[in-house]
Amino acid sequence: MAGVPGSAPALELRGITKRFGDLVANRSVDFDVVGGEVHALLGENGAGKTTVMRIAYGLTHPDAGSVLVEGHEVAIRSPRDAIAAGIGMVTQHFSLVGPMSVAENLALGRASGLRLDLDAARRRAVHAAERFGIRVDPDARVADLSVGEQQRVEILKALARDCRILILDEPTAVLVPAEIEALFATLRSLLEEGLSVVFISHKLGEVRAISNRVSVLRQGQMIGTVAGSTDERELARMMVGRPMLGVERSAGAPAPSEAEPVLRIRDLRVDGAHGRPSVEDVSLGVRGGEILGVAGVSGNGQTELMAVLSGMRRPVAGTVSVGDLDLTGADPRQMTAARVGRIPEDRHASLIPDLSVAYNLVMERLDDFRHSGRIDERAIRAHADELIARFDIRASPDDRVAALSGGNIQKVLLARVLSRDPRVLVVSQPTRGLDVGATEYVRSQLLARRADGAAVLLVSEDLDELLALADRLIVLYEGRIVGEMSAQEADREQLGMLMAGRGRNP
Amino acid sequence: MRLSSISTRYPVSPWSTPALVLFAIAITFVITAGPILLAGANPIAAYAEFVVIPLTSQFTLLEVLVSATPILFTGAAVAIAFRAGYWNIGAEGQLLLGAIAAAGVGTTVGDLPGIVALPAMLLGGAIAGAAWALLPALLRVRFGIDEVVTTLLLNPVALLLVNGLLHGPWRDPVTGFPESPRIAASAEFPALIDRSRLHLGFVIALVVIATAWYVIARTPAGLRLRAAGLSPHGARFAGINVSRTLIVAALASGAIAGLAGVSEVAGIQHRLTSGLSPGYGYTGIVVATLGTLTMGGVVLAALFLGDLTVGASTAARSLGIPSQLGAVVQGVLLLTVVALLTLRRGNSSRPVDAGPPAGESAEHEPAPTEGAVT
Amino acid sequence: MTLLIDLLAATLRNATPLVYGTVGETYAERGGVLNLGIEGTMYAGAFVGFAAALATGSPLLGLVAAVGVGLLSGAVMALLTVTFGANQHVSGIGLTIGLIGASEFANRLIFRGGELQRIEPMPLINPLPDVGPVSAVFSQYGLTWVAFLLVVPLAWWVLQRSSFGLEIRAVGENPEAADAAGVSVPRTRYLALMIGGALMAVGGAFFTLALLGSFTLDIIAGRGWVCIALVIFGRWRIGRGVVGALLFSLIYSLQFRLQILPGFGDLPFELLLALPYLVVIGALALSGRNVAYPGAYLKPYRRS
Amino acid sequence: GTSSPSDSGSGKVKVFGAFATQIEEPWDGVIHAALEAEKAAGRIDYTFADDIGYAGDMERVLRQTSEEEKPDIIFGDAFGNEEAVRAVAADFPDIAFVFGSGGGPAEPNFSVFDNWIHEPAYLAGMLAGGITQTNVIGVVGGIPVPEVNRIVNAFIAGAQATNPAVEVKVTFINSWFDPGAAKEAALAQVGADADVLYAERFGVIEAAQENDLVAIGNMSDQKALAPANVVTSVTWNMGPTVKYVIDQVMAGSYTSQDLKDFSMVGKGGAALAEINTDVPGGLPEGLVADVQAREAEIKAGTFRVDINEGQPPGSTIAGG
Ligand SMILES: Nc1ncnc2c1ncn2[C@@H]1O[C@H](COP(=O)(O)OP(=O)(O)OP(=O)(O)O)[C@@H](O)[C@H]1O
Ligand SMILES: Nc1ncnc2c1ncn2[C@@H]1O[C@H](COP(=O)(O)OP(=O)(O)OP(=O)(O)O)[C@@H](O)[C@H]1O
Ligand SMILES: [Mg+2]
Ligand SMILES: [Mg+2]
Repeated sequence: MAGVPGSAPALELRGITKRFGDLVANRSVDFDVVGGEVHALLGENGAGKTTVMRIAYGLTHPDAGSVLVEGHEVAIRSPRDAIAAGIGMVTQHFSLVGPMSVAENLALGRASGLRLDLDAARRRAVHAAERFGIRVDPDARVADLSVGEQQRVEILKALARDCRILILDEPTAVLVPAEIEALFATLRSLLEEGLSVVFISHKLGEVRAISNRVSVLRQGQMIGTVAGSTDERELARMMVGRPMLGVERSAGAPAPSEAEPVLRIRDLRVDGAHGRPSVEDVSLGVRGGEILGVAGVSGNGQTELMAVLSGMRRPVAGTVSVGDLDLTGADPRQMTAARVGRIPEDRHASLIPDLSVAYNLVMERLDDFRHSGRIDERAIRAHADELIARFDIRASPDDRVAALSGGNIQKVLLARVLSRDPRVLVVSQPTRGLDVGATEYVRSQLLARRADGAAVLLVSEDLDELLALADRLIVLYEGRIVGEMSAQEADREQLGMLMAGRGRNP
Repeated sequence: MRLSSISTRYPVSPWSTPALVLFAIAITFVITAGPILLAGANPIAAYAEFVVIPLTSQFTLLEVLVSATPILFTGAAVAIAFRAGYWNIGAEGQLLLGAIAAAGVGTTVGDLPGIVALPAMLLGGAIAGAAWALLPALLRVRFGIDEVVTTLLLNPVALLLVNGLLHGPWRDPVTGFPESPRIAASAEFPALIDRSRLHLGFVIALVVIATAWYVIARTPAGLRLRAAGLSPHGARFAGINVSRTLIVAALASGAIAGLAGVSEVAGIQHRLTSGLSPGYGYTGIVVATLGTLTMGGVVLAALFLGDLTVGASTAARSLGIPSQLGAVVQGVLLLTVVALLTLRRGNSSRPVDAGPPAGESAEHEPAPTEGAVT
Repeated sequence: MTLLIDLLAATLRNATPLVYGTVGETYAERGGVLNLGIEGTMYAGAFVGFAAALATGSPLLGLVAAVGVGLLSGAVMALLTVTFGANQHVSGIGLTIGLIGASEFANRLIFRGGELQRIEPMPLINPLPDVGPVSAVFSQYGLTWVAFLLVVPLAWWVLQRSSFGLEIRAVGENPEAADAAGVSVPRTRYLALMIGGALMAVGGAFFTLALLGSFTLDIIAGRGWVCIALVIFGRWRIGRGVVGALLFSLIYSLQFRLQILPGFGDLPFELLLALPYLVVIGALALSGRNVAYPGAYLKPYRRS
Repeated sequence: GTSSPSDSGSGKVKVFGAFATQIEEPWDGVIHAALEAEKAAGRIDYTFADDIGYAGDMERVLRQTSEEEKPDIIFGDAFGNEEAVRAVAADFPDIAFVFGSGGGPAEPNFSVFDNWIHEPAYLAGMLAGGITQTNVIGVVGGIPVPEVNRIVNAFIAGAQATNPAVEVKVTFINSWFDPGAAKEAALAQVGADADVLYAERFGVIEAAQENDLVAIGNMSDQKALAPANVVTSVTWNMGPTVKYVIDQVMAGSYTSQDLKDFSMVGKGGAALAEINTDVPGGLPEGLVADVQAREAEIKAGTFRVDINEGQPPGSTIAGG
């Protein structure tokens, strides 16, 4: 254990309780982190990790409990107080102002006098970037940056404030391995200077790699604190209360390579911001019974590729077809009609969060639930009951989707898509932010579709996921396919190089 | 375990809407007592005049319904558009266009019987109102241009159109006053009750509202409209043609606002006048919001504002309070109600998304670049 | 030539209240709040400014009073939309109804419907040296000079170049982010709305204190709504909003002059009158899509 | 139909005012002022409702008042509410309805009046024609309705009588208020060389003052607004009308009639306000005498000012 024995922890939370209505998000949670250590916080989706740390940072107000910094109780009414107390936080959802430059984002809230010295802010950004080894362009508009770059800006923003306690809420969710390594390297050097880090993640490997101690939350309650070196199975058991199973593609039975692809994309080109193409010259085919994995750092054209395949965006050039059907420029309705199932990365935005689970489940096919001109409520309900049971959605048909946890929202989307028995499945980041149990479930469903003969295109930034599920992999870099390989022969290092734009597959 | 907590995730506050409205009325009375005292009147008596007295005689009760009639239409019109996420601030102009059409049809139908004249007028008014709503709707879905501005700016243009007609071709040849000639007798809405001003328009308004309720709550089209309003992106993703839904909602909204114009011309004025609407279109926004965008709420809110309208003029007259107090009370009441309505959902951190119109509805627009993290 | 000079002078003069209103509304909206209370705020500014000037004999004190009522109006709007998180459309319309009603109510109580009262209005001033007939363009009210030489550059500087302006823009774009960065979202929005309200009220007071020296009913006559349009026309940029105000004012001023030219009298001038509105709509249509709204436009913000 | 004040107990006539606009609007303001004067004189009990508007509320207010308050007389303006007012009047024959109206009286109880101030407008026109040095005069009016048109036409006729070469530019601002627009319309006329301005609406005198020109007020004596610039005003006085009707009702001899004459110069219902010779540029020799001579002729009935209710020539509609 790091830190000076006997001295007070850098940050200590005592008896934090937080209720949302009758839901107890945190139940008398105690937590502390000492100088120079990384203390990881683990837990399933909805366990209360984010909530407790938002309380420490003043973004949420607790119903009970206190926050101590260096042993002294401090009143944290707002992030301003937290910042003054030396606490910095990188929130799970970005807290950046999109239309503003990186420098402006860094200057925000650091007012000293009325004048805004943007040059100084720019210099500070460059200086901080050098000091922490995080490369960013201070004049870039945040909205134009990739998600990974935005994450770097977030971290820089917290570090540039010279905080002594840094809370990182799932900071690696959008980073590639190399970036994660860089982040860890930065953290390690800062730890030596006495920084304390609270690290929230679902990725057990990372947690073990960086943490001195690990605490586990389950349903708002602190289950226990163990050493950072604790075995992954043990950590998982603490989180879910049961041992974890591995879901993997059964190595056998890949689709016959001579079969005709079901989903075929030729010379696809999609325009991005600033008129330069986001996707260029992309051609690929996915056969029935095959999972084609798309690897790449976010912001390299995956979003646009998904948008085209979802029918949300029209390509500038190229063709998309399923079987004999030309789907170039098809809209969502035509895609669905062609039995293309779509599960995009932004699941909140792809549902109607303020409508019920039951309605969301039939939203793509309302006309099938029409009875003499009106909505057939009874049929919709029966349909919902059936899917809720079949896909293990923890909700009732009348719940608003907005009130569900991330994993259950993903299951709603999954149920809506899979219940229609799609012939092609396009999926992006299907398990991002999900807990172990939900991740397992989603992956097994994808494999089941593969077994049923569907053509699956799987976009993911999680290499483990791609290697576990895909039969074949392609790598996208700056909108182009820079590598293709079968999953068996893929090796991480080579993939990492390709994703970073180094080396081209012959 | 988690299931049980999910279904009651949103804390239900002890404040029901009626309790809040009553509380708002009480606060309004406290705030406006000062001005009433300044005007030398007794606040309690004034409030009785405002709210209670109109409900105590058959004559005033019917007048409350008369006052409610136009804002039943415009309230419903605005509510439908808002439900679809289309911020139609142009009900005023659409109403005027409906009135123009009603006068146009009503003065030309001549000897045709009412059974022909009335439907022709209603149809004409609805089409005219919808036509006036079309341009902003097209600009919105084609170019992503904010309909708040375009619909708002078309209101004065519609009034100028009315004035142009009344100062030009439609000026009453008999009086020379800028009013159109009278519409044919067969084109007038009959009174519902003898010797009262309550006319057919009131019933039509209720029928329109009942229909709107049915469509929104019970039909696939209504569900699509709601979905488009709640989450345009999610709706489009599910294959709903959001642009078309918006245009249809805008046209329906315009048509209903147009009917308000027909109702005023055929039921009250019997001619086109430039003063026939003292801002019914804007009041429609108030009605729709007080009614929380539901059709039942619209009915209640319109009746309540009708009550206040009748009450304000009674109070001004019998207590000698300046008539502008009515506006003060309406304004303050509106503000206290919207403020207190926010208490209904406890302190939920995810308020109803009243996001900007912008281009989300446009086909094939770029996906958002931020916030992709879960 | 004289027509042109006269027209330019009129354009600056008639743009003045629009400039105050547009800049004020820009502040509110950049902070994330659509303030439809502008029409009422301008009206109240006109009335209170006049009443105070009449009572004290000083238009300057009238102006101070107008600023006061504008600050108050902005604070009420903030109370509703920031503290309570109430619907912004309705709050604004309610504020407008209430403020116009209250102004007219007070007008009745104070003046009892008697003869129109008048104050000595602020004079026209021309600080520039006389350069012949063109000088007439620069013979303007002090409030016009202040608007173009002080308020517009200062408002632009504060919004784009000061840390306070950065905070306003941040709370209007992404209040979560601003909050997490230690910016008080409510405080910033209150200030933006109050500054905006003060400017709107000055725009209204321009009519009573400078242009007319008297208060009459309906004195704002919808110009607040025009400002709402101009803000969006200007895409929430102060400079572009001011250009919009000048353009609108140019057409507005032009039509008065065109129609008294011989031969124009028989045209249906409603058409010409509708022109400023149609031009704004047309310009919006031409400027095409991608109107970038402030990210948090119309959205209340509350921590959990 | 007749009514007598006996039932009101106090011996005073019970009068109600029903105004479509607020009483701050000059037209209704004149009626209200006359009734206030009678009230101050102790002859009537007077209450009123204003800002009733044109959207149908007039009928309710009148019915409700007639039913509940049972006034002896209701004064008001019927413009824009003509049908409703007449319908109510027909249902309450015992109440004297005396309304500003473009139509005729109706048996038994509906009397009409109007602001027949074309005569002083003619006289003001004579003054303006004589004063102008540029031979351009400006008139800014509200809305070209018959009431306004005939005033403006008479003004033009007067101007032409003293100055055959005069050009009169007429702008209507298309609103009863909006003094900002009225002033801008006047400034545009000044820009087109007008040096005398007739202010049918508020906002015009201010333009004259700012440019050191001559202005003519309307409706009431508006000299106080700009003492150095207002040469005179075309005034309307409802006193004679109101007094006549009250006397009739008191005497129990009220009948419906057109009260037009009581709003004309002959009976003191219209007048040219005192002429202010101390205006910029002064007045030409003999002009005042000419005007006063014509005024005497009008009073004596030997000169008739033509009534022309068509939209004035060369006029335009403008404003905000
Ligand atoms: N603002 C809120 N209102 C109501 N309930 C909330 C709110 N924020 C969080 N919750 C609930 O509190 C519980 C804890 O949520 P929290 O976000 O802290 O979980 P988490 O452990 O961070 O999950 P994840 O791994 O998905 O990020 C969840 O059940 C969530 O639904
Ligand atoms: N106002 C609210 N009322 C109820 N539950 C809420 C509220 N706000 C958030 N939640 C719940 O809190 C949890 C955490 O919210 P958050 O916005 O972080 O989404 P999330 O669960 O992390 O979603 P995702 O998995 O997509 O990242 C979710 O389960 C969400 O449904
Ligand atoms: Mg979390
Ligand atoms: Mg999450």
